[in-house]
Amino acid sequence: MHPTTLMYTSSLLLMFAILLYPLLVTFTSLPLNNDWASSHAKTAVKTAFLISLAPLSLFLSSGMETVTSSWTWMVTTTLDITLSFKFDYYSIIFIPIALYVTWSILEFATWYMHADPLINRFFKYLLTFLVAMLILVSANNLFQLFIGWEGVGIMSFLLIGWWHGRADANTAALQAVLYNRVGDIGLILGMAWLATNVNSWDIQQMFILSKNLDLTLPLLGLILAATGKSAQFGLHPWLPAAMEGPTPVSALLHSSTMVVAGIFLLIRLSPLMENNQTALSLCLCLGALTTMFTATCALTQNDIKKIVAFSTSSQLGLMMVTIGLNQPQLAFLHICTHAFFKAMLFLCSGSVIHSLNDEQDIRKMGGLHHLAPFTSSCLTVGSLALTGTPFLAGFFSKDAIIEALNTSQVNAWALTLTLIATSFTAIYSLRVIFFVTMGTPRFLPSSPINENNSAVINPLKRLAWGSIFGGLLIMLNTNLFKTPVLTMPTELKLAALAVSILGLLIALELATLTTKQLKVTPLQVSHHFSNSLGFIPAIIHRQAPQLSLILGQKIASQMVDQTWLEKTGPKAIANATTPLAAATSNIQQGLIKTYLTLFLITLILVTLISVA
Amino acid sequence: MTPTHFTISSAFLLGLMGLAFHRTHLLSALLCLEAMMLALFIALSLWSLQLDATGYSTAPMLMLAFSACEASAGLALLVATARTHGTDHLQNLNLLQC
Amino acid sequence: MSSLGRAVGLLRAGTNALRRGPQKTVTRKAGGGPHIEPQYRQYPQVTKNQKIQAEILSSTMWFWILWHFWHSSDDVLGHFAWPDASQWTDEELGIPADDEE
Amino acid sequence: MAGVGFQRWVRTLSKGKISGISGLLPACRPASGVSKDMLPGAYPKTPEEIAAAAKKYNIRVEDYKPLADNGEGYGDYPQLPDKSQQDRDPTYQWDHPDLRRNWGEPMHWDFDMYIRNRVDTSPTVVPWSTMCKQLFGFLGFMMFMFYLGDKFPAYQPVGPKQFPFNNLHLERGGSPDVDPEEVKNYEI
Amino acid sequence: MNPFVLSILLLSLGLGTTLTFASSHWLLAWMGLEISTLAIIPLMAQHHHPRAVEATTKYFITQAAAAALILFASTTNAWITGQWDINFNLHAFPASLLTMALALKMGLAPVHFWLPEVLQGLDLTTGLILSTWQKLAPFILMCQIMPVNSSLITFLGIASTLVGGWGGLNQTQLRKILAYSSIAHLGWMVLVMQFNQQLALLALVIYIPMTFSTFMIFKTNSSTTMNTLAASWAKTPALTAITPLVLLSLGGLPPLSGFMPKWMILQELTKQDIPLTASVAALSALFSLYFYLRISYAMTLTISPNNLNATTPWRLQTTSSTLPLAISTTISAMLLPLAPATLALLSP
Amino acid sequence: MAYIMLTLLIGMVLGVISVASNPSPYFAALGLVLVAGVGCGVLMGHGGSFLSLVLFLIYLGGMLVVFAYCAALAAEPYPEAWGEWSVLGSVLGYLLLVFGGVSWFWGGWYEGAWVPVDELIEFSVVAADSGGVALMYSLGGGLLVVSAWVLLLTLLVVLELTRGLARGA
Repeated sequence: MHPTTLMYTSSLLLMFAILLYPLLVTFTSLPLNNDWASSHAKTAVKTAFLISLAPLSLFLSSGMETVTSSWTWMVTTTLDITLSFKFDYYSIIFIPIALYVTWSILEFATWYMHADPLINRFFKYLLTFLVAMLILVSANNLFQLFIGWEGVGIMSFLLIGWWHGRADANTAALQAVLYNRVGDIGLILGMAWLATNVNSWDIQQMFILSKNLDLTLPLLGLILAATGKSAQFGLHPWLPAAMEGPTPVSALLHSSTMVVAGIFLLIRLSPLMENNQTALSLCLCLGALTTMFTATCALTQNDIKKIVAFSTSSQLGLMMVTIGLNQPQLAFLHICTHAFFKAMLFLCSGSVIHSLNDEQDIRKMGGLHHLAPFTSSCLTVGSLALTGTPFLAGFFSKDAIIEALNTSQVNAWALTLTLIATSFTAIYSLRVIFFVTMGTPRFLPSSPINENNSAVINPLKRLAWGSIFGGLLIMLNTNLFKTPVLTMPTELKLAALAVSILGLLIALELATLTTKQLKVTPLQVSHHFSNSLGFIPAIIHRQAPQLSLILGQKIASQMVDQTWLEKTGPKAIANATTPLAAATSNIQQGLIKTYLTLFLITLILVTLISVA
Repeated sequence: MTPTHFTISSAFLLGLMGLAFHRTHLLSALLCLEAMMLALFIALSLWSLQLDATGYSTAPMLMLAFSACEASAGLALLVATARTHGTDHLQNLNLLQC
Repeated sequence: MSSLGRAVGLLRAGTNALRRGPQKTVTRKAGGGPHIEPQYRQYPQVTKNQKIQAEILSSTMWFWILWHFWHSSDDVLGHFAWPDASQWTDEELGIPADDEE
Repeated sequence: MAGVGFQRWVRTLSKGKISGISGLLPACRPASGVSKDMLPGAYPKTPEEIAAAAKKYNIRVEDYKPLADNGEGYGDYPQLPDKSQQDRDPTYQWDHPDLRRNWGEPMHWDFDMYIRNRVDTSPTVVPWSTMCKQLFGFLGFMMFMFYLGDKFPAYQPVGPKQFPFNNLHLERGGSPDVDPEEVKNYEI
Repeated sequence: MNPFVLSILLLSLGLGTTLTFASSHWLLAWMGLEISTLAIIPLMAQHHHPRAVEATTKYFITQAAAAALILFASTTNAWITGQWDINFNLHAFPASLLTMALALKMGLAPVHFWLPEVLQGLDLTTGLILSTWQKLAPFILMCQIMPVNSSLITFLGIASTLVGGWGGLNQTQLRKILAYSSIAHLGWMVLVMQFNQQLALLALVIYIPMTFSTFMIFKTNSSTTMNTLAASWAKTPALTAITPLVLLSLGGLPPLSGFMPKWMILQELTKQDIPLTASVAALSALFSLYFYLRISYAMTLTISPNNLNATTPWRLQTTSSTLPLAISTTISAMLLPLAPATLALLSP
Repeated sequence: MAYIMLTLLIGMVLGVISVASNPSPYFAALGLVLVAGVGCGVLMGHGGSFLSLVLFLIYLGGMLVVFAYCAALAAEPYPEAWGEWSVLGSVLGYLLLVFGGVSWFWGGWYEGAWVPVDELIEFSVVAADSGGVALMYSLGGGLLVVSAWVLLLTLLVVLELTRGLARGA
């Protein structure tokens, strides 16, 4: 084997080993140290990040395409399943970013969760989640990807329900797991279809063998899977509900890594999709609808975490739009840049929430610019990056996406919705900055505001540098497969910036209206629609269980009880058998005459029948 | 079918029917059984006589001995029944019904 | 006698203390940094360090943005002007003059 | 006939009374388990029966409405509003404040269905019909607009598409006999 | 009973059955049957109890009638064909007569009526002999005459399995239940006998230790009704726990020995392309399973509200030997893994 | 000769009917005597003089005495003879059955043996049956032992069954 390749593979596997080591330590029967979380888990992630820089630099310097390590796992007569890792552009870029973000979040969590008696278990969950995510990212076949997929799903369930004493957290965890299972049906459908028709789960083989097949059905399954995992419209309500989990969980799972798994699946399998116009336009419309709808919902939320969650959902919609544009690399770019600033936004809100004594309502914040300057700065940086301020991280991916959208022949309404969502992004970002950092304090005077802790400052700082410089760094090291349109009319070029600035102005105007008491109450109809998340949870979450429970009751009482148990099944058998059993017993009269008479009658009948 | 064979068969079957259908006394049942055995004796004898199968002439003798044993066992049971149930009426033998 | 009793009492206390080991109240401190108690109706203590770091971060961001605007504003405003094909001359296009044979 | 009459007479006389020794004891019943009187009876038909059933369940006659008699064995059990206990007034002086129930109050037949994790019945900001109208109106509008957007896509062409072989004359179904007009994509 | 007399009687039982096994001549077979009938009569009536005497009388009359009919049928066969050989192909008419007579001797379904009542009147040991050893001779004869009227045999088998199920459903008397279980098992054997006599023999070979252990368990607990069985936990706790296994083995549940014959018989019937018969037989086994389960339930799964004088009689040493019971329960619970070996042993 | 045989056969059927038709044991025993006697005649008619002698001596002389004695044990105050309606009814029923059987086989009768009788019978010193019975003592030793064992067994059986008034009898 070539030495470069060897080093490349071995360092990546070393990274996996280092990540698994703290988990293996927990298998001992000895109780864990109190500082296992920071001494083992965080250090392991940090070391893994540093190790993963080596293959990254090798990759960038030598310009490699793909390295695949493959071991045969199991061989069935028809389908071989291998244990294969694919280290290509996507995974090589994504792994260090995921590790970097996770490192920061874990460090932050040592501060945020330090009062939790089960902090070690919490870190164990996070670490398990991370391993599952890396398996998902580096998988070269669908089976391995499915393992990672389900791993992140179950860890998400456990982590959302971390504070399981609260009914809301339980409900949120249940929602997450149920919506994700709906998506899993799609993934399993796609996998089953591919195993049946293509006879391989290996990604390259699937691409080659499926050239001449109509892939609409499996692609619909995969899109459903991505819809569930990445909270696209229809299966999105779990994402805002998942904010019931601890803030580090929201930062790690529900912004930067797990929720992008659905998009990542479509990116991985984009060669299947690029010739299927139905799937592409479905992705486009779904993404546009998602980004607009969730941005609308974010406008009127008052919970700081919910706003950030909806902004995540909106950005995921934007990534879906990009998939629909058949630009998977741009979507991946957005995943990478988004990871930095979204994780940082969540950490900032975590810091704010912690400082204000677990207060999440932005109406009860304000003035933190003076009291928590570093958090406020980071919040501003993150929001600006999210908005797509030029030359911050978000700009490089977001602007490229919107330019690509502008210059392609696309559904006009999808384009419109995306632009609206972009301007909404500016509005709610400014709203967060305005309510949290500006103005005068509106919180209770006994708040323990304190960000003077290296476990707060350092992660934020790290992510802030990433949010500022990361976009350009990644952009410079990316070779887009599709040449972007380099020339376009100025109005198209400036469209994204223009709508963002427009949104900013509108937001400022609205803020002025409210602050100066010029117009206090919003428009009721639209406010309710936006604030109640489009009434989707209210309608779906009530109607669906009621229908299914009533159906279940009907099945239980009418079909099972009254029809099966009473008329067809056990009772009927009993009713049919009892007379026969009684007859059999009643013939026994205790008289010899009976025996012999019956014997003789049978004998005569048998004789007559056999002779005749 | 010869008239002899018919007679013997009908004698046996009549005995069986008598045993089966209506019996008041256990002794009557035993008598019917004896009638059946008698018919069998005659049948066996006639078979060996007609075929002139010398070796088979033993068979009716053995059969008669066994039927005598059976009859004596039956009579002993009659005695035992009469002692336990006080009568030999078959109607009384109904302690064991379900 | 009383001294003996005292000695026994002392001994017992000592063994108890030995048996219990050093009594240490475990405080969970996450990371380092100055520890600031929660305040009530006081101005929160904002350290100089955190202020400076915040300023550095914000100013870096704005510097980055403005510096890039200055040097590569093309990225935002379009790479080059929309070409006006009618202004192009034949020489620029490499087209020989009509009369040239 | 006389026997039947006598039986009826005895039953009328002893109505509401327990025969035997326990009839002599003060009226009390075991604290555990339900007595025969508390179990659902037959489906009430006459007004008297309805009144008796309402009294049995501690409900006013005008509030009492039995569950549908569809053979599932509900008997005379009352149909109560489909609301969970949690949605009741928390400030009312309930006998069981944690359960928000009064003593002796009948429970909903499906009381275990109407809890927050199953069927949430908490009050909504706007009425149900308005919610449905707005949501489905929104969805319909979006579908319609996507259809329109698909019909009239947005595209800003820089120039007409150019293809070789005389703009793909043969590939576009042109006749090979006809010599196509020479296409020039430039103008000099 | 005098031990000399007892030994003579038991030897004669063995003599009768072995005579029947060994004979190729109908007269000798008949003699063997007569000898074993005669020899068991004093054993049945040894207690001189009215019920015992009554059972003996009933048994005697039915067996004598059946034996006479066997002899009549073989004589008729000799009149028609001139042959006394058992293995020689029979004429259809005497074959039907013989089948019915043997069915009466074994207690197959339409002519089974004597069996529950006779068994009810006996003590458990004699009942055990009656329901195992006494079945052997007619069973072997039936095997030997076998290719006879197929529909008659199938009818006998199906009727036996059904009657065995229905009859036991209503019973609380253990001996009657065992009689019906015996009827049902014989039905299974007869069903497959016309196709594969090795399987019928296998079923018999498995049936005998299962019945042996059941009778012995009941004898150890000295119980003849389900009521008294319910107190067995105080007498023989370990046996109480094992009993359900034996009973379910009788019912034919995997992975117990009793599953083996049922399984193979069903397979054979399916192979012979009579799935309807196989289904009916398999369904009728459910009835039997029901009453075995009921016994298990009453014995093991509940504690009866009986007033027990002492709850620990099991501490007292028993005088009777439990080794045969131990062996037979083991056989009746654990033989299934040896199914191939057992089949190979029985195949010629 | 044929008529005599026919009469004997008819007498045999009638005798069995008289036993089977459920009269009192007295009369049934009488019927059995009739059957046995007629059976002797039938055997004589077929040349089985020794067997008929055995039947006459053992059956009539030995067994029926015991039966008659036992009939006395189970005597009833008003014995039913064949004149009783119930008995007469069953007699008639059985007769009808026999007539039905006769008419079923009517026309299908054939006479005599269906196997050629051994031509060497004239050379025999003793009759076939007595010779055959004598064979039992030479070649049929095993059967003789079995029969003796059965008789011993029967003795024990009878003794065990009837032993002792005190045994719950």
